[in-house]
Amino acid sequence: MSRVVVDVMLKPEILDPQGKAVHGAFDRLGFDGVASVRQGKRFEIELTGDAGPEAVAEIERAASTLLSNPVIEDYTLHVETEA
Amino acid sequence: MSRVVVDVMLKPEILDPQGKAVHGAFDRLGFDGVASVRQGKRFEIELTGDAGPEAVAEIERAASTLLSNPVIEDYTLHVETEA
Amino acid sequence: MTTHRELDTTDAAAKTPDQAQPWDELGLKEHEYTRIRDILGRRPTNSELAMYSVMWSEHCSYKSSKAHLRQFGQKAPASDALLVGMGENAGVVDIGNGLAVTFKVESHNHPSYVEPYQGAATGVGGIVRDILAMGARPVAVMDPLRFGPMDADDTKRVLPGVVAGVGGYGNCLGLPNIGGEVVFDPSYAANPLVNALCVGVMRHEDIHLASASGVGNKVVLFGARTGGDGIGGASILASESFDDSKSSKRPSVQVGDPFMEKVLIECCLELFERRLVDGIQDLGAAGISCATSELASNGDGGMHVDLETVLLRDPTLTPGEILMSESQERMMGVVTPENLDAFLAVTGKWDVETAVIGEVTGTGRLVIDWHGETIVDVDPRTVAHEGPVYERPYARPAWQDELQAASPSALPRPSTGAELRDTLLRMLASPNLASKAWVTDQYDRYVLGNTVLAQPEDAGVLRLDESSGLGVAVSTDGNGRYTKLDPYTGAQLALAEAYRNVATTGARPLAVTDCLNFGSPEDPAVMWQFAEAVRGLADACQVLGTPVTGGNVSLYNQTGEAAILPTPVVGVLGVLDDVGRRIPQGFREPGQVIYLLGETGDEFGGSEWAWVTHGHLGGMPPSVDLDAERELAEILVNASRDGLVDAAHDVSDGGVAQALAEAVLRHGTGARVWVPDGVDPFVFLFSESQARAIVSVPRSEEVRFTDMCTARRFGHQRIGVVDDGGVLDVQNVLAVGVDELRNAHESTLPAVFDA
Amino acid sequence: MRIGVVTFPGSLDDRDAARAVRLAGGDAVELWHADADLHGVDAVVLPGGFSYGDYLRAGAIAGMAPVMRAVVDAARGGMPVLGICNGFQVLCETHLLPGAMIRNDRLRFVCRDQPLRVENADTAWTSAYEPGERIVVPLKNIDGCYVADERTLDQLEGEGRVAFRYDGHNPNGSLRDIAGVTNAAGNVVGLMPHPEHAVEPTVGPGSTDGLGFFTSVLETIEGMARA
Ligand SMILES: Nc1ncnc2c1ncn2[C@@H]1O[C@H](COP(=O)(O)OP(=O)(O)O)[C@@H](O)[C@H]1O
Ligand SMILES: [Mg+2]
Repeated sequence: MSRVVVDVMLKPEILDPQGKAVHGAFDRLGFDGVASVRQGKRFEIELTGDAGPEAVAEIERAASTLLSNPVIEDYTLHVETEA
Repeated sequence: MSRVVVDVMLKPEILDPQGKAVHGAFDRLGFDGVASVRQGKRFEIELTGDAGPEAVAEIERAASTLLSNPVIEDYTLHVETEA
Repeated sequence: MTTHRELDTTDAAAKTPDQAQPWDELGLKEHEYTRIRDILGRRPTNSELAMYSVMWSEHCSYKSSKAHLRQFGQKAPASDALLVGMGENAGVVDIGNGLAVTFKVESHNHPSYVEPYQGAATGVGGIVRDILAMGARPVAVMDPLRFGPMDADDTKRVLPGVVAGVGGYGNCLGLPNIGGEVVFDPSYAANPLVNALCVGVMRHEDIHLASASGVGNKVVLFGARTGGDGIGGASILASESFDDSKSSKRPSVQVGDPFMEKVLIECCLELFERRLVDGIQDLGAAGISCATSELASNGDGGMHVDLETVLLRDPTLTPGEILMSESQERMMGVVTPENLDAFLAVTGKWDVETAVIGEVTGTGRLVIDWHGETIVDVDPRTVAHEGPVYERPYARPAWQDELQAASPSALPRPSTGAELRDTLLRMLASPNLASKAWVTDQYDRYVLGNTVLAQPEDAGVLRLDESSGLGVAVSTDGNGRYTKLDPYTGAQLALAEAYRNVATTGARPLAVTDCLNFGSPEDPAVMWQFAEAVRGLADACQVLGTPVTGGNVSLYNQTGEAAILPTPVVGVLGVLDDVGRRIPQGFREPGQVIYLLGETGDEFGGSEWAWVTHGHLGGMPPSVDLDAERELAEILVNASRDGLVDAAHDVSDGGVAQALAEAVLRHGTGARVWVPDGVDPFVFLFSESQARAIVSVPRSEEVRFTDMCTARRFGHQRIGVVDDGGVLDVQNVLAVGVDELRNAHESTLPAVFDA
Repeated sequence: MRIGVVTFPGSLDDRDAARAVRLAGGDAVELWHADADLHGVDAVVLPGGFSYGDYLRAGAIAGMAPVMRAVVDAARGGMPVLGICNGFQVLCETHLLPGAMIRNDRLRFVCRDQPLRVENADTAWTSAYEPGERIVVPLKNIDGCYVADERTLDQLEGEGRVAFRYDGHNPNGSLRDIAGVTNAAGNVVGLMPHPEHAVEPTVGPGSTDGLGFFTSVLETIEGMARA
């Protein structure tokens, strides 16, 4: 078993109402010192086998079509190694 | 400016309909080899100043009260260093 | 290569008359560019060029359609209900008790194809702001939709996204969705139609208009901050720097924030109530360019704007981009200096960011400065109202005769009971006639607590006054197949159906809005369809006494040479003095008598039957009889007022069979029906003759009801009885149990979209 | 009797809740999220909607509003509080009620006329019903799947604190078909469906099954005043 993590964030130029709302909540709680907040998605994908090159390529393909919407989102992918 | 990232995931014992749906979509696309998928949230928090211990402690407090709901979610936090 | 340019000011423009400008990339024709130079007496600055190019685009200037749309005004029937007519953000109709209603339908077709969720969401957001800008509280939305074939892969991408977007935005805004359409046809593949309608209500004295008057009054921009949204193509044109890497970062997709819009609505309503705003305009296409030029040209003076005071989400935006940005959830207001503090207190209460960006002047010019240097100095009328008007050539296409000659009369028809039964079930399950609950269950139809009828009823009905029960009914319809066969008739049929749907609930039809979705106006055949449809609609509105109060045109819906079916979507609004008297569509009471109102002919051109069973489209659409529509409406309205009928359902696509099945399914009752003597069962069940409805009449009212029909010489046939047997039984022809009907009707969309 | 209805930015069904209060015979009092004062009300309704757009988590940001500090204190002191839909989510976020709501199992918004079974007719908001009574009220949400850990669920069942269950079709995947719960004292009740939309015969689904919530609380308050 191994784990691939895909992080999906809105492209920087796209409005992120959620991040904006969270930023507002920080302010209301009196946490200052925050310049901006962006909220995205995190997918933790457990593979039945090893995260070999083919498996990663498959996940990569899914990340760019299924997990993210390339019109408004970017993704990054990494293989998680046991701590 | 520095960045703190907070990842929030549903606790393992809580069902995750979104992760389940993604898993199902993997299957339909013919990506086998996926054992499970969990979907969570990723917050990218830009600080106006340094990610010093106090700032991080503040974010940590927010992560455990605001950004996650301890009834159903766990979080992890890390300071991102420039690549 | 990066070439940063100096800020292009009016001074610079005067000094460099020969500087090349990318007018063609901006979509302008050479003669249009020349005209801009003539108007200004110099070359435009880059900002001015961007502004003219967007405001003179088809989308904003209606340059291809204007010449035809004038008929809506010229032929408008006299109506004392119309308080504000065409030309404003939306028309306003008097419904009595000091209340007025405003409603309008608009398209967001192309953006919804590119990004279905956000495209549809921002489509809803945009039309809601139009209604809000009239001074009204938005109270409901509707969404007429068209998609490619139901099971096409691309439809499986587009439809769920569009539906989630309409719902995601409208639900979060707290506006009930009270109706719409879902139609599938191959011509809409790659060209889905996402139209959105909003209804608003206000007191007469609250009507606001988009004009900036009163020298010294402040111009304020409030709501969301301005970002790079929707600049897209225009960014090349609008940008001061032709830096590829940068302009590629300007998203052509706009992202909506319904929460911001909800807050903006409540904030605006409080501003209206406290009389703190004089003129108001929403920001839609062409953003600040459009809002400033329209407000200024509708006012009595000019306007000066300091563009650097606009609050930005992205500090790297250039002045040209700020002018063009289509960031959502923004409004522009004109406020007297005395009211400014109170105005800011209200926006502050709602956490709505506000900037004073300029003021009304007496110069008659729209002047926009950037850090003290003038980048725009124009007569606002030349931007907003005096764009080009084209008399585009149009011609009846050569293939039209052939299409009309391909009559469906030669198609094999079902004749035995088993064949007819099979046909009924097959049609009930076909994509266009199947239940749309998969879609509508994703929409909140109850919020605001005034929804009297919503899907799957013939029209959405809203209560607007709790004490008197005064309310309105709205329906949208449009049949692209009919319109393709005969555009003049097709547009009239769209109106007739919406009008009939409204009357079926017991409401008196009052006014019309329309969204005209067509292919490229540069194709003379398409332009002919458009011209014919407008002529048909204007003529029919005259006969029915329902003026067009506003609407929208969407052209260039085509892929290569292939245009969509010409699709005029017509919305009709009617009034009910007491919503307690509304007539729902479902049979409820066993023992009531079923009447078919109107005349049934052998009419199958463009019918659902020909399409579903033979994939056939040809012949002539059903004939229109507007006098009969009017008579039928009066009968239904009187029947509602006098409590003569308990249920009514209009007969349209799929004919009497479909109408009966839907009326039985609503409450799972049953009906025993007989085919009138001398009528062919197939024609009785499936013909799409117009000006018809089925009603269920309590026995105690039967005589009064038939007397009324007789007195009006309107065809009425007793065709059956409601029962609770759980079967739709067309005697000696076919019988189907409610469960089987329901299964056929309700499984189709889930089978495709839940797979 | 004065029933407060809180408006948060993004509340949608606040006017509807106030109408239901009036139809039941109470006085509806508007409460503003930024005002920590409850203005002497006898009970509070947290209405449905998408407070703060439901961004972050449904009800999370509203849970931090100044008015909620006052509501939490008053609820602990026994004041009747009803959370409808988004209001239920706020009650869970502020831990007045156990559990949490996540995305519906089908991941879509769902609007339907929903049959419910009243499991506990002894709360401040349900005394007008019979135990086991079946009522139909609208349901409309996207984050309506009720979850809690097994121990909490067992405890809720054991203590009779499941106030409502979905009858027949479970529309959102809620564990054990739970549609609403109550606190141990029975003064704080939350549910996903919308009783305030089923109070008049001509609007909404046409049932008046939801009116009992509001008549119940008026009776409860009267009883508290007599006591
Ligand atoms: N996209 C939609 N949004 C909301 N309501 C819809 C939508 N599509 C269809 N409906 C509703 O479903 C019902 C049936 O639609 P339809 O068969 O097209 O009605 P009709 O034939 O009477 O125009 C109507 O109440 C209609 O308003
Ligand atoms: Mg109809």
